[in-house]
Amino acid sequence: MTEHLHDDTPADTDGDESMLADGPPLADGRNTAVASQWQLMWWKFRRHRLAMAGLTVVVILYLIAAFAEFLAPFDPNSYDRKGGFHPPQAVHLIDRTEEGGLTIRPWVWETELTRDPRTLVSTYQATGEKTYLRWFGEGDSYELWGLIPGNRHLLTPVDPDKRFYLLGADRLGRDMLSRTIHGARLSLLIGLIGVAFSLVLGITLGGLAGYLGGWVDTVISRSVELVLSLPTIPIWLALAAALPATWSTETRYFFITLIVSLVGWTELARVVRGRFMSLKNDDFVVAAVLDNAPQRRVIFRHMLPSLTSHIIASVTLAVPLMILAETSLSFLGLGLMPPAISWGVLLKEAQDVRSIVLGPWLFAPGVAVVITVLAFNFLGDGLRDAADPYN
Amino acid sequence: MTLYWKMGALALSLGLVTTPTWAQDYNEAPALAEAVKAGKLPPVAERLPAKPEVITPVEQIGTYGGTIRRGLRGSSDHNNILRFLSPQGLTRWNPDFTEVVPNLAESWEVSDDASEYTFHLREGTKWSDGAPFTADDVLFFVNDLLTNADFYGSAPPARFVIEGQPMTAEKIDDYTVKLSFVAPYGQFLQELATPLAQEPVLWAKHYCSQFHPTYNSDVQSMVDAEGAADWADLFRRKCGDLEIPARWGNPDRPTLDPWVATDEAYTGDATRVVFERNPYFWQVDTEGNQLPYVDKVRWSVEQDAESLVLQVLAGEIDMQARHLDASKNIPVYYENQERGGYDILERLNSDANAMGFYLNLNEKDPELNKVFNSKDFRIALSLGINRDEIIDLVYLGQGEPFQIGARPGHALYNEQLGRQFTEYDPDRANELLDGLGLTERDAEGYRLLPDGKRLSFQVDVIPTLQVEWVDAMELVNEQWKALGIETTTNTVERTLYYERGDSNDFEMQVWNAPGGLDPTLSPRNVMAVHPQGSRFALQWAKWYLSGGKDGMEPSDSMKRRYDLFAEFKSEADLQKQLEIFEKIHQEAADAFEVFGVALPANKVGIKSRKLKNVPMSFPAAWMYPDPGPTLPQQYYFEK
Amino acid sequence: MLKTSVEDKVDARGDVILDIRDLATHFPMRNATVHAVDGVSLKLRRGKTTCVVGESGSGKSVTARSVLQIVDAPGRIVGGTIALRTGGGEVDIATLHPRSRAIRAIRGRDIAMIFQEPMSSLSPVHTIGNQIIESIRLHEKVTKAEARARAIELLAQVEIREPEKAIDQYTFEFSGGMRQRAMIAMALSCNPQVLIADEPTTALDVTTQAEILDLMRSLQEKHDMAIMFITHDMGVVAEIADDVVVMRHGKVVETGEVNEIFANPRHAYTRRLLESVVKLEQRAEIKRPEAEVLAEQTDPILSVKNVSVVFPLRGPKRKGPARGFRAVNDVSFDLRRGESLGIVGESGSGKTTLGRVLASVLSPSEGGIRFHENGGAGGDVGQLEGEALRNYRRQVRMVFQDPHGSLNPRMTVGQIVAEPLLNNGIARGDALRDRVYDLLEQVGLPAAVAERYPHAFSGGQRQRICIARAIALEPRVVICDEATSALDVSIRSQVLDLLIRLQERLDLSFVFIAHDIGVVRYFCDRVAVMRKGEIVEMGPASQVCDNPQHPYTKALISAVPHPDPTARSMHLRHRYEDAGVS
Amino acid sequence: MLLRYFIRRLLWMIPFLFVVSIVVFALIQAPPGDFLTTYVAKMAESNEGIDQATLERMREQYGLDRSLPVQYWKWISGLAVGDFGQSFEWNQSAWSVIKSRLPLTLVLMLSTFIFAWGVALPIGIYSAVRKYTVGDYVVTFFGFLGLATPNFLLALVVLYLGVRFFGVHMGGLFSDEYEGEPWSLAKVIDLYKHLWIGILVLGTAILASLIRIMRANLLDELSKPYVTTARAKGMAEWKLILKYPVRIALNPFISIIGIYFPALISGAVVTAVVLGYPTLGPLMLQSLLAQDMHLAGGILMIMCSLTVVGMLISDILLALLDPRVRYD
Repeated sequence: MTEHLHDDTPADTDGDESMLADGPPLADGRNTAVASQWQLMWWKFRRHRLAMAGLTVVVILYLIAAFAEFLAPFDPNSYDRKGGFHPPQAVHLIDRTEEGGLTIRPWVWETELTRDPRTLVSTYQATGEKTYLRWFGEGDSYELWGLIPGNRHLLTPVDPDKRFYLLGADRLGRDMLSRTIHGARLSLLIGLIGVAFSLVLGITLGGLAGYLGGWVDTVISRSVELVLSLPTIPIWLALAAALPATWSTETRYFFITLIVSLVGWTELARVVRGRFMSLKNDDFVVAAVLDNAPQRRVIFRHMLPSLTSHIIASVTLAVPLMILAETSLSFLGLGLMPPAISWGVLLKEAQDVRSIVLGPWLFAPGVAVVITVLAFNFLGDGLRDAADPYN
Repeated sequence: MTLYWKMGALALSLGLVTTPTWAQDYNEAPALAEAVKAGKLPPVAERLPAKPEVITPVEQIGTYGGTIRRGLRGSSDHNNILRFLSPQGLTRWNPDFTEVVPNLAESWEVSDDASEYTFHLREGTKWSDGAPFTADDVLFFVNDLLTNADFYGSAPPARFVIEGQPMTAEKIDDYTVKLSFVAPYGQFLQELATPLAQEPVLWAKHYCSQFHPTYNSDVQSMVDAEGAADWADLFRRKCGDLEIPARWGNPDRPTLDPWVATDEAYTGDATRVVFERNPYFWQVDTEGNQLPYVDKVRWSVEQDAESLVLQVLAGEIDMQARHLDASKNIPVYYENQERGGYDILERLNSDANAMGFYLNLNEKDPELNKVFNSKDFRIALSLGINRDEIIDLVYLGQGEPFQIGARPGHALYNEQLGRQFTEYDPDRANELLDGLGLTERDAEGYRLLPDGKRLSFQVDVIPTLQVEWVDAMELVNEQWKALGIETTTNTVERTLYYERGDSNDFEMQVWNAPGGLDPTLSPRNVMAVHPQGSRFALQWAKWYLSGGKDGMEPSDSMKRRYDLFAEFKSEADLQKQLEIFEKIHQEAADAFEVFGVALPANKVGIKSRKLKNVPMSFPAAWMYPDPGPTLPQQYYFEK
Repeated sequence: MLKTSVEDKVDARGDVILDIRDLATHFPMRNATVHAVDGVSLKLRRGKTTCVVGESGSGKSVTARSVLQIVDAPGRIVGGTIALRTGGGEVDIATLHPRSRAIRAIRGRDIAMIFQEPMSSLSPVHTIGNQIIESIRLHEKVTKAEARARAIELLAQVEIREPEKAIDQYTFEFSGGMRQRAMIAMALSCNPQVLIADEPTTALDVTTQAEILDLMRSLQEKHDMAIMFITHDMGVVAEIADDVVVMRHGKVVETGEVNEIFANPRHAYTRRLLESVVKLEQRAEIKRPEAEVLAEQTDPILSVKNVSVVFPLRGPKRKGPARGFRAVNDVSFDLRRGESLGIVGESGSGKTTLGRVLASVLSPSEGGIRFHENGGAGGDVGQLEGEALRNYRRQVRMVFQDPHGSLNPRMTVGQIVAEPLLNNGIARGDALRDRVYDLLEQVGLPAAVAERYPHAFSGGQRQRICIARAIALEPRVVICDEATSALDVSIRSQVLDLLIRLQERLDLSFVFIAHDIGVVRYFCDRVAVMRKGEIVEMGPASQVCDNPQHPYTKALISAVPHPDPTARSMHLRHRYEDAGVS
Repeated sequence: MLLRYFIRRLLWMIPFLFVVSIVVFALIQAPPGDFLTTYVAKMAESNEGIDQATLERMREQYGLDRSLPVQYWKWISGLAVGDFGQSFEWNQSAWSVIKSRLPLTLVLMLSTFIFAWGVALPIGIYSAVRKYTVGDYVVTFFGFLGLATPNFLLALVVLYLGVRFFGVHMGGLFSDEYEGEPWSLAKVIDLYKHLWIGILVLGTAILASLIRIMRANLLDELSKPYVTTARAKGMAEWKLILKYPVRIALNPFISIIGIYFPALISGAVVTAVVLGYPTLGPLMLQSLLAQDMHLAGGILMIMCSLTVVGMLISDILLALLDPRVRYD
């Protein structure tokens, strides 16, 4: 049925060949006739509401990760001797002035720690004083991206010796909000870098297998099958355990990412191989060959652009897997380790009964993981639906 | 609660026996009484020794029945079982960890030079299968295993070797055996009370000899049938050894423990471990009731420690401290005490410190080596630690600043060793560092070594062992940064931690510091004598253990300590032993090789409110494998 | 709506079984509503065949589906009536809910339907029998055994051999014709009074089409059914229709009895449609006479000698031709300069494979092809490499069957046409742009289209773009693989005329691969007929088309329906025994 | 036909498992040190030093002093005749450690499979047939929520809630009264009283993907002409959807069983650790960490074999379900 309908759309059922259709005129005046692949995808994608929401969240998340130093109120490693397990505080935006009027300035109630010497339970009671906050104030100094020194934060206490905890504090009185924000950087990066590795592996191997076929295909396909049949956790375990301890945190991070990317590449390789296989027999590719296009051009100008949208979709769906993989590795004690801050590390620290009972807010990174994974999945779903705007 | 540990008390403990006046009038568990009635078991009087050891219950006479529920963690948790079944050695610790009391040996005599020990076994003591326990069993260990190169290779257990010569045994009669050494061995009775010297009474000759080629010429066929590597492997599979899980894996192995393995023994495939009462157990209470009171001990097998915490909260653990004593859990326990229906026990920490810092004095890098070996540098590091802050945050306010040494109150407590340089004085620390010539600083404010490199080193921490260390290191890194010293935490898996030690490939490592209550048993922090434990100078320890062939030559001070230690070991007189050890401590205090954060707070344990006769406070140590020495066989469930 | 005299007559006779009046079926889309069927009225008579004819997008298929209320979402009937007059009285189908029990009772029992794609219209994972038995038991209370017996009988009725065996077979074990027979058997299972056939023979070869049409006719007689036959092929209409309904843009432009429509079309569109069909019945007028071309006896530009293509044995798991399948078997011919050589054959005859060999997409397994570029001996095409191969590909170009698939959807038309020029270093910069514009104009497209993407064009326009790409390098030979099959008939002749004009201007030689005899007759000077990989007959187009010698060619030619209802000849066609039941 | 296919697939497993064994062996050997290093580490924690001579003796006893190819050969030649070698840690044969955990592992896997597939199937169908409705969005969202929540987190929280609200620790697989008892109906019920958490945690993790696969495939099939054919026959909508498109969309749904098997095994490791299940996962984890070579290798081999068998099963199911595969 659809094909009949579809034939209705691009004009001409007329036999009148001289008439040139302008593509279907769209309500908002867009002209599909001169719309490139990406425009068409975007138009199609935009209709997918969940995917749009996903995209928005993902963009926000990466912005947060990029500007973590600025957005976090405190240095994620700065601790507060009197702030262990401080519960989350609400920020009040409106304050009563001394004259009794109202002004707009953020503040939180100041609290005081009392610890039961026997049960060691910490309780925080409001002292009745207010800790005033200000926007873009000076606080802990940092180097944004290791380059730009600064000490401005989005929201800081006016008195630099005071603290406030929007998402509560961990056992060392470290601000969970700051830690979650900083954790985003490593966790989201691990997704990206991991995917980059998978992509290189997946596209190279999948592409070789699909394009060359023959024994190359056989070898690569069999290897992919082999890797697919291995349970991933043991592989991670063994590989992570094999990382020399002498490596710096950065090197470890890099290799953990590499290990994590082992999740994704096989799937990508399969996708790419399949697409290459079918594409290389597509008429327009054959036409390009007959146009005497060099092999490089056939692959990069004709075949790859048809793949990119699908690859992007697959990649988007692979990112959350990597983020989850990182948390799993951390849980097993084989991923990143403190003092590195990733969501996995933070969750590992919260993975005990004590945190559930005394500090449920320590699971904030878990919420962040859930949101991220959801957002990526919805985004990926939308991308996949929009990946082929010509069907 | 303060603990006084006095060496001299040992002498008083000799020959401590209480004989009940109504000796032949014994009671037994109902199930056993029925078995006796059914003719499956001999009467209780025949099962007990002629003079069973009489145990005075902690609170009151108990009643029979019930199962104590505990939890095991995955693999390598065999000591969980050992600690509860208690080390049934020739001697044992009294519940206060202050003296050695008779156990399987009801009395003993020590030769004047402390090289010969004559033990009198309890006559009529039976293995758990009913076979008599005699001097032959002790001889079986000494003659057939200790000196058997197939079994121990060239390295028999160090606790039975003096000056390279293993202990010898002589059977005086069935119930008397003399153990002799080539040189004085003043520590022997205490060693026997630890969990690491139970071999003399571990193996029932009548059972285990079938796996020994001396007694069974056809042992090879059994080796083959079992798939074992050799007879020693087979022997260990069937009869166990110290420190291996197989000790608790064979229900057929006769033991002298209060509970014995059932078909649900501790094997790799166990999903639960159940031990049931030993009908031949050789202790009774003051009313002549055969111990243990409790029918069974059951361990669930968990992988994750948090499962055990949850079981505590659900009231499904009756008595346990192992895996549960992280200080972070204390508030959780208190919050859920009513729900779980348990009491929280206090376990006196025997460690010298909650967190010991071990700078590698054998550092490979010559520049760092020079710095590390400077006492002022170590003093500066110690002064640069804000101990109060760490105690407050990481240890929830528990503990007091301390270095690594015998705990206050101990006979060997040395104020200087324990307290020097514990104050937070960054200014003085900086002065000291300046004094070392480390005055050049880089752009970030870190001091430079003479060769121009930043004064920076890694601190290895095993996060899985004590999470608190990682947290504390976070603070310490910041605090030392203020001294212009860059340290980074290197969280490593424990195997790697040891590998780095073995290859002398580390700068500083963190470990706990045993020996707070048992400094003579765990002298590794004051002397480089332990090849894995003396982490501040492993190469010295290697040198020491290899007689100077291996490792690195130690400092003069350390050599003096080695000499003193040799003196100590051969000294029979307890008071003199103590004096010698005080000298060792003083030498260590002056050298100031290791330092720590705080005297560790006491640990906690959990016991069901229904479980009685459990002391609410007892020491926690490996050498005193708690709660074993508090005698779980006299715990009972209130009806 | 024109109310013709025919209709009045029909009404008067009272044998109208289905009366559609002012039917409107709309597809509300996001931005607009597509009026797929826009006020259609037509009548079906008992025992008669009504052909609904129109080009793609005319709404004929939606009309058919509206009758059964099986229009795909979001389409729905928004107006009009569909009166079904059965023995029990009259029902207005248009008012029934698409999921109601009432409409379900009508579907399959009163009105049955068959579809274009017999492969995809039957479930691949259920046996034929399962699907037929299900049809029977949906409407009649019979036991499984009875239904099975009926199904076997039905299969026998539709002339499927060994129906007892066939009933337990799956569709993929059947050939295309057999599948359509099974489909018909299923449609007939409850003796429907109306049969709607939506392009049932379009996907089939002409000989098979002839058989299916025969079958339908005989079944219609037997069951006295009304048949609504949807097609775009005027030849088929002429062959089978009693009444004809011509549709365009969702509206009926003309209705009438078949002879009237063909003899005396009143609407301009009908006329144009018929003209373009009739036009293809003979050699193109703009072409030089065949004899003249043949007489020239020019040198061959391509000589094909004993070419065979064997697809190697593949692993048993993979899809692909059977082991050692000879797709092309010992084929030899010469292509002369300036001539158009047609290659005809039914599906599976190897003609496409041969085309691919000529275009150097595939290498021949045996034999050789020589390209006489400048009259010289030329090299063996299969062995060409490097620059020689590049040169060959510059000189011998290809136009593909599917104008959708052969244009890269991600490139603009300008880029697509520029591609061969760029790759062969012919032009760049402004010169390239001018050349592209020139080429587009040559194929009748304004230069402005260069900015657009292929998806903005209709099939005919796309094929023009393909042609522009093919001639961009000023080749000597163009291989057209079914280049007009996917196009509507009215556009078909326009594209062919374009090719003819280009041939004249550029001195091209064509290898024209087609299954459609009409197109070949119109366009080609010589024709080769292929069957099972071999050329069975070759000769001047007029001779092969009008006076075939080989029995297979005879069968093939005689099975082609002619757009002349007065000379229905298909039932008299020549049957080629060896052709088997295809 | 089917039998030959089956045999061919079975034969193919042999070289495959051989390659797997090499990979597995390499993986186990990859971390630095060996079992004895870990052993020394453990000994040191209990204050016990171990001297070089003892180490050498043990190394020899365990055959760890041989070259890697020799060790591999010893292991693989044993495996070939069903001898899994010895567990260094437990001083017992590796198989005896594995064998009691294998059935429970299978029970967990199969139950999870039945749960996940059983839930995903109707939801996937619903979500495809009612695409872009509120219901579709809701089930999709909750499906993804399950995917997005790390298993270990979910497991711990569920366990805690059990203690908090029911006062019972729901970890492990059996209540005390059934542990070590012979199998009975009551014991099976007791097993599932515990197992449901694991099934839930593991199941929800793959539910989203399964729903998505079912939904996508069914959407494809729903637009196929044979659906229209069935509709034109007068079949009721749900009946025809279930008989035709669902049946065909089941093929990819079945064929991913093979692919999800390894994922399930991996997920089961982490979850079983938290839930304290006596399955192979935790054992593998601890043996890998302890570098108990034969035990870890044996478990890994079994897990890989399981995935291969899973693929085989899914292929056979596919062949049973889809005549096209059978006849190909």
